[in-house]
Amino acid sequence: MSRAEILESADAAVAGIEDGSTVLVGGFGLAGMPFDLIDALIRQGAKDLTIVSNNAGNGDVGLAALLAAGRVRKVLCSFPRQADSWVFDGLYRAGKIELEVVPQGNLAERMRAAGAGIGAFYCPTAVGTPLAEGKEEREIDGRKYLLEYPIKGDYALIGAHVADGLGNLVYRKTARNFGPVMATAATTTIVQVDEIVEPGTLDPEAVVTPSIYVDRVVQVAARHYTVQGAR
Amino acid sequence: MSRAEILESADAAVAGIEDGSTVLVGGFGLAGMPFDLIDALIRQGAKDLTIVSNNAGNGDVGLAALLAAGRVRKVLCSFPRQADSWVFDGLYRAGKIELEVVPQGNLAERMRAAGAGIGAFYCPTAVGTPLAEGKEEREIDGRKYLLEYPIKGDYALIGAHVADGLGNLVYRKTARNFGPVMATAATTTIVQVDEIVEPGTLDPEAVVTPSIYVDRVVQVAARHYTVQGAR
Amino acid sequence: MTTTYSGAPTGADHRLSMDELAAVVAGDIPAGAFVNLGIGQPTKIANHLPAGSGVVLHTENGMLNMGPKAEGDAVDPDLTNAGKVPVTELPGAAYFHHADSFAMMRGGHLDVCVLGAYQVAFDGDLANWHTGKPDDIPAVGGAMDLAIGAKDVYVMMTLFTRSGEPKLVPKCTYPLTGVGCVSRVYTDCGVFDVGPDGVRIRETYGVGAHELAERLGITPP
Amino acid sequence: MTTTYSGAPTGADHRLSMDELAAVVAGDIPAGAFVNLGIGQPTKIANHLPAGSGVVLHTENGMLNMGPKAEGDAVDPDLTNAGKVPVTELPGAAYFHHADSFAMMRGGHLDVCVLGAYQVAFDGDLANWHTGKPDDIPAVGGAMDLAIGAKDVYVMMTLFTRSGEPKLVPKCTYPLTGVGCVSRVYTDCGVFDVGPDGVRIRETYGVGAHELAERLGITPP
Repeated sequence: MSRAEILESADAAVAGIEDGSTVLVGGFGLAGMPFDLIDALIRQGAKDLTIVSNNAGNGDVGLAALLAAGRVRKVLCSFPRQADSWVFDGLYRAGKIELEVVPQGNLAERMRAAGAGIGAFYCPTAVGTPLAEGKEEREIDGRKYLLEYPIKGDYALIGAHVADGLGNLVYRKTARNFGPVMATAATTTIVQVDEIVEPGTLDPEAVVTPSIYVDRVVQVAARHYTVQGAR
Repeated sequence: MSRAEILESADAAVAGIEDGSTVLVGGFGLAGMPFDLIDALIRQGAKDLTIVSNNAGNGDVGLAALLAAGRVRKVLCSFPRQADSWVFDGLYRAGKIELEVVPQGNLAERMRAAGAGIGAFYCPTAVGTPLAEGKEEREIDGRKYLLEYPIKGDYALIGAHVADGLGNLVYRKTARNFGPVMATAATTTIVQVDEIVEPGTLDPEAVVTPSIYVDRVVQVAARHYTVQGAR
Repeated sequence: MTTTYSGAPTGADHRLSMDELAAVVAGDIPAGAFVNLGIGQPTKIANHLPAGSGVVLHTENGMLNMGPKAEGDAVDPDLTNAGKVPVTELPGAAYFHHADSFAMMRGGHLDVCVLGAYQVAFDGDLANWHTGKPDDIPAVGGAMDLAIGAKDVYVMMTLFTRSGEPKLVPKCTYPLTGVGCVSRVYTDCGVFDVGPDGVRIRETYGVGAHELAERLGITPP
Repeated sequence: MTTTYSGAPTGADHRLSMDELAAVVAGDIPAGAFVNLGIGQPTKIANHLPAGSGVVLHTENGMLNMGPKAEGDAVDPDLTNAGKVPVTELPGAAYFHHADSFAMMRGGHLDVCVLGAYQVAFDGDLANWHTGKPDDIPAVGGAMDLAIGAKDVYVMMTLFTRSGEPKLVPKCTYPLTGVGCVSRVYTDCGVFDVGPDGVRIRETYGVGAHELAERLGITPP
């Protein structure tokens, strides 16, 4: 509720995240990954976290660093295994982290359901596969569906391009990815942006995440990261 | 499939709509109402139609004129009864038209489900009310929900502001309303716009309806209508 | 169901006009809240929000940061509120489609929604969409979505019908809009909390709490 | 299940390279189609789409009208394909979030999706996400969503593993990605229709239809 807070630092933005929280983390590979917020979360120290994100960390930075710091109990993601996911791989093989694999579209739709007040929905993805195990199946109009439940976060950490002073957000290109749905699905949504502008500057027709979904905003320095090896 | 057709007239745009079709008609009151397409549909002559729209016609124009011409068998809408809905009122009281009242948000979400390949969803709206009759109820996490099914259209007739040559659409202000969801929920989506521009003219970050959802586009003359009495 | 009342304070020495009541409701809306004001009397609340309150108005036809009613040249047929009245936009506005707008509501993101009503029950049941008369054409619009959507659903209405029947009742006789969804009822004669613990008089206008309780059939605890 | 083969034409006198095969697939994609090309070999198909085909590429991380791989200064870390490779945008592009992107796919709006595979069954079952080995970390990404999403799901793969085992099989032994979802299989040795009516050889490359049928265990009707 109420207008987003504009904070001076990423550390201030992640203050108060409790041990045991479920944290939705934006980004697809590196695009849209909220690196500054994750680094601040590592400094902040919250542990026993459940992380919901498309991947389970790349290289030794961002989510991978959070995992390496031993703060994560469980990961829900679509694609943990990548060429550079050695941190996750090691923890998983050592039995030190739980994994729930969720098809990418279900990950997005389940968070959308959480944000939209939908109790559950019938989805055709994964019918007849190992990921259907334990799920209720129902035939509707001759097609089979699985019942999928919402994924709600206590916090969302997302990266956007520009915020206005009220918290309205726009993104850049495919860095938009999970940000808009995660913003709707978390109790507290924390956003790092490249720039903060005055209300009235963003085109109201082009706002992607309306301010109602945004609780805390911090402007961070331009992102510098390499793209190589991000598979 | 394939790039949207740009047509020379509203009559060409509505060609081929079959008797008995389900037609989703955009607009909320007059804002976003595709008047030229509806007028063309009246000339085209398709009958025995099921119309899905928020209202059931205002005054003697647009949807009201289609109803008055005796082309509509059934209306699914949220709010048929208005100060100026005399055409619908007369037909309904004479038993000449069927009505299914659907809460406004369910109307939108059921069409979204149709477009998104969701088989059905559990929705908290209308639990414990007369509109819950005949619907499956389920308690999830301590809250009651009703099972709602998709509403799919054979055709959608919508009004947008600008299209590019591929069929990407932007809207104007609250005239956006049902257009974007209806475009996803119909087999054939027919759009009237104020202007058609070259591909590459619209900002890719601000496209509201991507071209994949658009089949036919026609540019129409500036809309002239009064706002008074639109309740 | 428990119904309670106490010697609630008298907030005014006269029944409030709808404009005065709108000011009372406006005073109870927290600064910075996201609010949907239903069609009819509740729209008046916007006129009484203090400058700088930062309250953001939502209209379910697809907009946040809606401004006041449009006048003269500012009238734009593409920009209306849910009552189809031309309105304006404020800096920081955002437009979205109907599915997104109702997802916002159904998902519990609005802080307050203020609705009119035919009847409210002591336990928070709401009836505001249909008289139930056989010749009445049913029309629900966004009423049921609004009723279950916001964190707090307030009702603003006259406490009695023109013929003197109470509209705050032990149990609704009109068809329901939502079950147990209302938390507070603002009326010309007083303000009430309603919900699972029953009804409580918060404040009265131009009438004593005991007299009001008696007229409504609210029994002491 | 019926499995059929006929004297399918020999389309080339040699096994096709993956680039040659990409050209074959590209030739079968209708002008103006909306297409998703899976990670790996299928991305090569984009290089063989004829100029002016009007084919629009979808990438499930949130874009329509994706252009070729970005080189040099055009590389933008905020603009990648589903394989996280930097790409470009074409005129008429549109960006959208993940829920909208997968709604587009799941809702059946894409015309064609081309995927790689470990195995495809004669009835169209697909296995392409998990080897099922106990020490393998499962990772599905968008594979299952893609498998059930497009109007036509094509597979592009080598017909045999390095050790010579067929990958087009009577029944998948690897964990499934989707049931009965594939309609056509493009391989270096030939093209096949698969589905509820069983498998049919459309064309062969560098091998006769009878020999191919025998190696795959496709019995004459």
